[in-house]
Amino acid sequence: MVDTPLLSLEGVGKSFPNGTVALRGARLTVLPGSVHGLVGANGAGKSTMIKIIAGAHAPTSGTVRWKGEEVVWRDPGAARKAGVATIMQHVPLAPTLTVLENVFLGAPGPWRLPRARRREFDRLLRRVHYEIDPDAEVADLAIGERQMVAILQALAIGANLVVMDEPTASLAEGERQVVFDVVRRLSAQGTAFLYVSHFLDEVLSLTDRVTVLRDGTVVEEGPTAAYDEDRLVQAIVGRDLLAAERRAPAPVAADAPVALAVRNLSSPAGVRDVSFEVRRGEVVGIAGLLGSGRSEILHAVYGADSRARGEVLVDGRPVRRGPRAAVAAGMALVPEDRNAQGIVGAFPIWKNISLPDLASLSSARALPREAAEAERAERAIRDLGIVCPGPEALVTELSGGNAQKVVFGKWLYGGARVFMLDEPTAGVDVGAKADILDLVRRFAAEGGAVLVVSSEFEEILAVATRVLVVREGRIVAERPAHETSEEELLMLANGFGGAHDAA
Amino acid sequence: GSGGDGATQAASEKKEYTIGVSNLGLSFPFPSAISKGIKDEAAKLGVKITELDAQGKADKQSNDVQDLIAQQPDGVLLLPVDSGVAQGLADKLKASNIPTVAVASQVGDPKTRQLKDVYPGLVALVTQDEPAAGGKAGEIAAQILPEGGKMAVVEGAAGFAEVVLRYQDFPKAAEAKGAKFEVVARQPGDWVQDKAQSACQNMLASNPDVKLFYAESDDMAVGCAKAVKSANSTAKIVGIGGSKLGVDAVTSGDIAGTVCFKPEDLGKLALDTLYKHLTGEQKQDAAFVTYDTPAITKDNVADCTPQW
Amino acid sequence: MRTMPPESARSGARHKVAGGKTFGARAAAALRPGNAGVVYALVLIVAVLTLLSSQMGRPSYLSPTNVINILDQSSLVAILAVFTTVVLISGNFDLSIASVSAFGAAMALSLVGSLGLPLAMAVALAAGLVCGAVNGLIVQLVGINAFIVTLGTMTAVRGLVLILTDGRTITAKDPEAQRALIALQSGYWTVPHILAILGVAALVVGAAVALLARRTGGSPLKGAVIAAAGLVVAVLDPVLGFELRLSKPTYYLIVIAGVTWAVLRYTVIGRRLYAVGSNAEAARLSGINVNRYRIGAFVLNGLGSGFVGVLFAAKLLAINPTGLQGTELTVLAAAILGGTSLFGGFGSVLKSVVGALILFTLDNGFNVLNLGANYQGVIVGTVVIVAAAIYTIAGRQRQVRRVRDSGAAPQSPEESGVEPERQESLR
Amino acid sequence: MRTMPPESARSGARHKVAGGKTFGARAAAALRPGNAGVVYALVLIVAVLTLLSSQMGRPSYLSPTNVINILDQSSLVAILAVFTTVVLISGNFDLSIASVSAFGAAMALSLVGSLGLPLAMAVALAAGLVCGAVNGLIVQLVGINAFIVTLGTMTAVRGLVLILTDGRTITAKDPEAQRALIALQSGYWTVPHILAILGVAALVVGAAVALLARRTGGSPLKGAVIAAAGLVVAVLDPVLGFELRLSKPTYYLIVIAGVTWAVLRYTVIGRRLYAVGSNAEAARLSGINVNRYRIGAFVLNGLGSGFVGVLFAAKLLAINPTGLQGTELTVLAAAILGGTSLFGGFGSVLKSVVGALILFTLDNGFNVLNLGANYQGVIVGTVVIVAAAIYTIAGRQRQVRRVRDSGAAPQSPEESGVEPERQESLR
Ligand SMILES: Nc1ncnc2c1ncn2[C@@H]1O[C@H](COP(=O)(O)OP(=O)(O)OP(=O)(O)O)[C@@H](O)[C@H]1O
Ligand SMILES: Nc1ncnc2c1ncn2[C@@H]1O[C@H](COP(=O)(O)OP(=O)(O)OP(=O)(O)O)[C@@H](O)[C@H]1O
Ligand SMILES: [Mg+2]
Ligand SMILES: [Mg+2]
Repeated sequence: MVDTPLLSLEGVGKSFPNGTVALRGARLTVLPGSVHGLVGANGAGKSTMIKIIAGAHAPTSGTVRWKGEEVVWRDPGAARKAGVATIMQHVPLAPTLTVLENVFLGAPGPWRLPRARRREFDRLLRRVHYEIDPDAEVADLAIGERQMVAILQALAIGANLVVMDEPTASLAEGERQVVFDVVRRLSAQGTAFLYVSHFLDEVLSLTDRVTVLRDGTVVEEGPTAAYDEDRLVQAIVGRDLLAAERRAPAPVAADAPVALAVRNLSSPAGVRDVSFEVRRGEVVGIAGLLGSGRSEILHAVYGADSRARGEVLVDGRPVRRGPRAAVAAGMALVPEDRNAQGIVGAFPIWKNISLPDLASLSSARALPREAAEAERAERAIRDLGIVCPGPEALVTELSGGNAQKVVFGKWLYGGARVFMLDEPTAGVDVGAKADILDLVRRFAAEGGAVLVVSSEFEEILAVATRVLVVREGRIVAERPAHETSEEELLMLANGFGGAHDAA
Repeated sequence: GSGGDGATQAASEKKEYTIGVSNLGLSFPFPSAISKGIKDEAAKLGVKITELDAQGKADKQSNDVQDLIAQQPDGVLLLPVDSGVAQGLADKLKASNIPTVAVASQVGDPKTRQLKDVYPGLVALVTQDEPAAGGKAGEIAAQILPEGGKMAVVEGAAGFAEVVLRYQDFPKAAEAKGAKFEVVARQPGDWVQDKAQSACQNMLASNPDVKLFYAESDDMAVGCAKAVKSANSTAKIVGIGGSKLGVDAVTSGDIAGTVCFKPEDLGKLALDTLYKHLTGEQKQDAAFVTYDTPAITKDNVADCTPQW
Repeated sequence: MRTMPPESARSGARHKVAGGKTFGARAAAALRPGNAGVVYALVLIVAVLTLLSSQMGRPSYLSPTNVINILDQSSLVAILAVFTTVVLISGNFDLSIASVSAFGAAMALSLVGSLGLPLAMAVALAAGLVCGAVNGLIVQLVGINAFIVTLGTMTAVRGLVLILTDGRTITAKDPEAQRALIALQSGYWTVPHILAILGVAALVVGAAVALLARRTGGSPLKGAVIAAAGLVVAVLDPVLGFELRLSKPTYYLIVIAGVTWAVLRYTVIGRRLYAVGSNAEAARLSGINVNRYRIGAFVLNGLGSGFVGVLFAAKLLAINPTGLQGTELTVLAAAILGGTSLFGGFGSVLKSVVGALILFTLDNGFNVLNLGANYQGVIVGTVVIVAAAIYTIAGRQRQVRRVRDSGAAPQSPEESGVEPERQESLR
Repeated sequence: MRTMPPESARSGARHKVAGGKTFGARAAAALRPGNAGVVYALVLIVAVLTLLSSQMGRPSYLSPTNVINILDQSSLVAILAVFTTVVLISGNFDLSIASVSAFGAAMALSLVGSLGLPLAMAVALAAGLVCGAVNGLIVQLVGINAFIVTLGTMTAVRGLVLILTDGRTITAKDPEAQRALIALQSGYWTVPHILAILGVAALVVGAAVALLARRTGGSPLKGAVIAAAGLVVAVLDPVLGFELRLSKPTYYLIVIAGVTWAVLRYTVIGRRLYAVGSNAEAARLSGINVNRYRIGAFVLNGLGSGFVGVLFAAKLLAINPTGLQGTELTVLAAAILGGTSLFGGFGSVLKSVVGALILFTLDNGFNVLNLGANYQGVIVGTVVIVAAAIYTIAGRQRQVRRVRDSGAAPQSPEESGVEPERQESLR
């Protein structure tokens, strides 16, 4: 029995109505009780493969075998019933229902909320060492918390195979660890996992076997032990990557002009009396736990939160509140929830990219010059390596990481001087992540000021010159990047130590 | 007229007339019954009818008239949705030299134009005399409540000319017969039974001592009767219109009386008027043509065969 | 500021924490203006009308007769609003209800003489069901926008009514049939000693809850409170001696709204319906048959419209081709006043009933106060907007308060689930 | 089964740029059933009506008079549909247009005698503007659902009409005023030698396009084609000698729809409006003032409704308190038939105009065919649904076909790869 794979895909192909061919003769074998890694660049076809496994897409060709038998899932319910639980990349939850109800969304039984479910939920939380209000409405949760709800939902049904599509992309360290623990514990008990991630260290430490997808085909497959990070990167991007690793920049000269000054900023959304400055050429990282208020600080600075009070100056000039004024003053925001806040789904790539800077791409600032827009879009596609059929592709048809690059591309060419990046590399593949971090450094080198929020402390340390640690909406510590470590940042974010240097 | 065979033979010798009808709304029972009267008569006379339905919308009627003019009928029967709008339509028809008879509602602003002062250019206005019918309802009221008393009015939907016309002569007529009514409430029943039932229920709740309800249509009178019954009130109800519902209710004693309108006769009369004008049998110019609308109570209910 | 779901979308549940809020706290949450805004709006309107009517020397506005009247007058529209709320929750939209009701009424009236009431009623219900199924199948399986489909069926079914009635009023002529229809709808049922009944019911329920709680190791407090309240009410009965006297349609409404509410609130069908409306894709991925629930909602709405049509037929004993025209907008207004979202996934049938009550209370108030017809439109329109504004704004203040509350009590690391030892093991 | 944006979403621009599709390919794309479905539906309906009317021995359906009449009859509703489309694109909803139009008409009619037409018209437009602004401010700043707000203003403004008219018809009594009103709306303008005019216009535009393209280094082919077509048409004029004879409202419609289309299609305003409707939060964070665009759409709609109200006043020379009631549903039906999304971000004003033409073609067809009133409702309802179904399904098939066409041209990662040298040139 151990020899029959739990799940196997053979010669699976998938093409989309818009003409994209996402998978070509792909194969995959997941053994019972194993943790199987699936990696690949943005747009390689990972999510598409997972949707086929989950019964959400029908493959255009090829076969799927489940426990040795060929299956055709009629709908996702059929896959669930058979024992495949899937956490999709774009966390599909019902926003108007509570956490508890979302976790047991497909649960059978005649009653909506039996007491037993509540107890089951408590047991589940205890099992995974996580805490969340079961009666909170999902619409009110931050994106990371939603991700956790989706994970709980998949765990709750007690499946033979749990498929996770970038479960940790929007999680902070604490939650990430929760996920690792769960995967380890359950796989020890016999549950198999298919694990997609752009964090190669996760893949290396967590998985037994790994499959590498490139451009819709499987390029490599083997035991994880046979790989190290470099080999994996090589397999994913098909070339050697210049060290994306830590290259902590030196601190900026103290007399560099202040590009962004924030004074006594507070907002009802949870920002409490925040003051800081960012000099030209500086990359300031903001570290903190999930829900600590990092995103809220960026929104308050940007003026997107109209209830925020305080002073924001760019190049010494006060900025009126509101995103319009912020954009005019040269600020740019890459928000964390790209679907809800970053992209206009109905627009093709080129219209998305030109949106913030449309006036300057227009004759008389009123009539958009489509040729110039298209040119800019093509430039962004080249510069950022966006995988797409062309600038006319709708952003909703892009893979997650490529959509993120489009959001990034919106601000690249419009003369922004203060960049505020909220999880800019969430869901971005290793190659592109290195490119984006390079870009960030270059903004700074060319005299821009950058504020980066990231749940990956490693990433913050790799790119930032200085780190602000946020807790409960306050800046509780400040560290030059080259003098601190991930461990210290984590302690500070959790409220330990560093009492002597309150901001 | 002559027998069916004779008419067809006559038609083959004479010109076959095509007459356009712009009806205000064929899904409303009253105009629908007028339409039936017109069609029955047309079959007898051998006249071809092109009937358009304005669905109760003045703007659609304006389009319908445009379409009629494009088809160049020999004459038009116009059942106005709105008297004011109809003025412009009558002008257009006249400009196209199409003889036109207005049916059921007057043409021209009722505020400034008397009912019998027919809009120039029309062949005739064929209608019941609404104010006079209201007066007849007043007489019924005086007859059943000679000493008068408190009274409530259930009006039609706000904005219809009939709301004013059907009330206007009611008090005068009642007073002429010696009964003086004091109006303590006036609320819209929007011409429908249901809303009228609610309105009467509510007016009774605030004025339990109302003696008389005057409902501006039989449907509303019937609804009002239900409210009166369920509130155990002794109030009397007078309607207007002579519809099937109304006449049944008079027979059963639910409402005290109504005024008998005869839409089918009206339709027949209208077509005859136009036909005679066209054949030259009786040329008319801005004539006012009407028919008798008798007051109906339980005593003479047999005199009114409901036509709608 | 992240994209907020509509205010109304943030219902009661979210104030409870994992610890399990007490019964009292939950009740208090349900009574907050942000949650129960439509109820407060109704209370406000009634208060104003009561004041005005006493000032104008009219009989008491809140007299039993008048209250019974308002309930009676609003019951049919409120029943329609209940079913429409179900369709809205499922994420669709139905403009055809008034036409379908008129069709049902026309069917019932034209058949009751020959077939008798039960069969005629069955045919009317079947007609409603078919209309609902047609809506549902076209919307879900062909995938056309519900607005345009139900606008189409609204017109088409109205056309059927016209054909069936041939442009005239249909009445139930047969006296036997008339009597049957009247019995269905007209008159009042009186429940004597309503306090005693409610009290005893509460006592029983309370005892059951307490016993259950003890068995499952929970606190029996909640059950005890319910039982005690029941006892007090029951004891008061001989003193107060209330009796409940309501029209038959009011009872129909109570039963329909009660059952629908309970199904939505307590059964898995309810959860799935909300899920389907809230995020159809998420529901589908969880193995819920989205089409079945959405088509089911349409079918239920059609059936309900057919039933209301029969009640209308019984109430009026006649229907004309334009009967009930425009009622769909009143019904939708009631549901939306009740806080139901037009985007699906959110709404409460009970609040929709309250929304209907608001609209009919206004009409009733105008009649009682004898306000001129010319001014009613302006007042209704203004009141509708103000009522919606009141609880939109109330809801928003609640939110701001919530942030301040949580700000005052920051979480300690222990509470937030990351224990110090575990931290060591973090990468 | 992921929720697809309506077909119309995929209109215009996407086949153009970067890939450098040719002019012809673009035209072909615009003519696909999935994009131009509503146009095909109209053509089909006209074809059926023409066939039927010739078979029934009625006057030719496509006679110039009848075509001119249909255009005239639909023009006012089509103008309303244009502005409503703008509101729908912005992500809102307006039920109050018919009431506002009636209000504008009542204003114009009651003031034209004393103030003269220009001033009365200005007042009517201002009234419309205020109504639109009230809608917009309440919806955007208080944050109440647009459906309930505009249902409220629909009722309230209708109430104002009632007060203004005191429940009666208002007419323009003053003969001078009447003449002015008639001049505004009634009658036809004839444009002689329409082919010559169009041809010369195309020649000029084509030349300009070609010159511009050469200056920017593009291919002048497209301009040359346009210019050549213009030349051919102009040369044909003396032979064919068409003249364009349309009613004044038709010209108003052409100008309004044309200008609105051009603004939406070619200006920054249009682009931003679509962005606001499609994803308000993303638009806001991109520096677009969402409230300004959404309120602006309401204000424009109010203004447009006021203008149409004046045209109605001029057309009917009278307005009664219930005038135009229910027109809002016709207008919305036109817009949605034209493929405009109820959820914002998609829609084309030209297709909405075609949607209006479909509805009025049906009405006119019934009149010309003298079809019994009883059957019209059923037919209209069915046709509306079938029309919507035709192009929903056509759009779906087109998509499938495209896959087959292009499935064979996958991109390799090398092509799209990030080349190090290129990155240097960023910013
Ligand atoms: N619904 C869709 N319609 C059209 N094309 C699609 C659709 N979904 C995905 N694609 C395309 O299929 C390809 C593979 O996408 P997929 O989402 O599987 O990538 P991925 O490997 O998960 O990437 P990421 O790491 O960015 O999530 C991409 O080129 C994407 O643009
Ligand atoms: N729309 C909202 N309504 C209510 N509370 C909110 C809302 N958005 C965020 N919060 C709360 O505000 C706090 C700060 O959230 P924020 O998103 O700024 O955190 P963060 O540090 O950026 O975390 P994340 O990693 O999730 O982005 C959290 O407790 C969050 O739950
Ligand atoms: Mg993916
Ligand atoms: Mg965040």
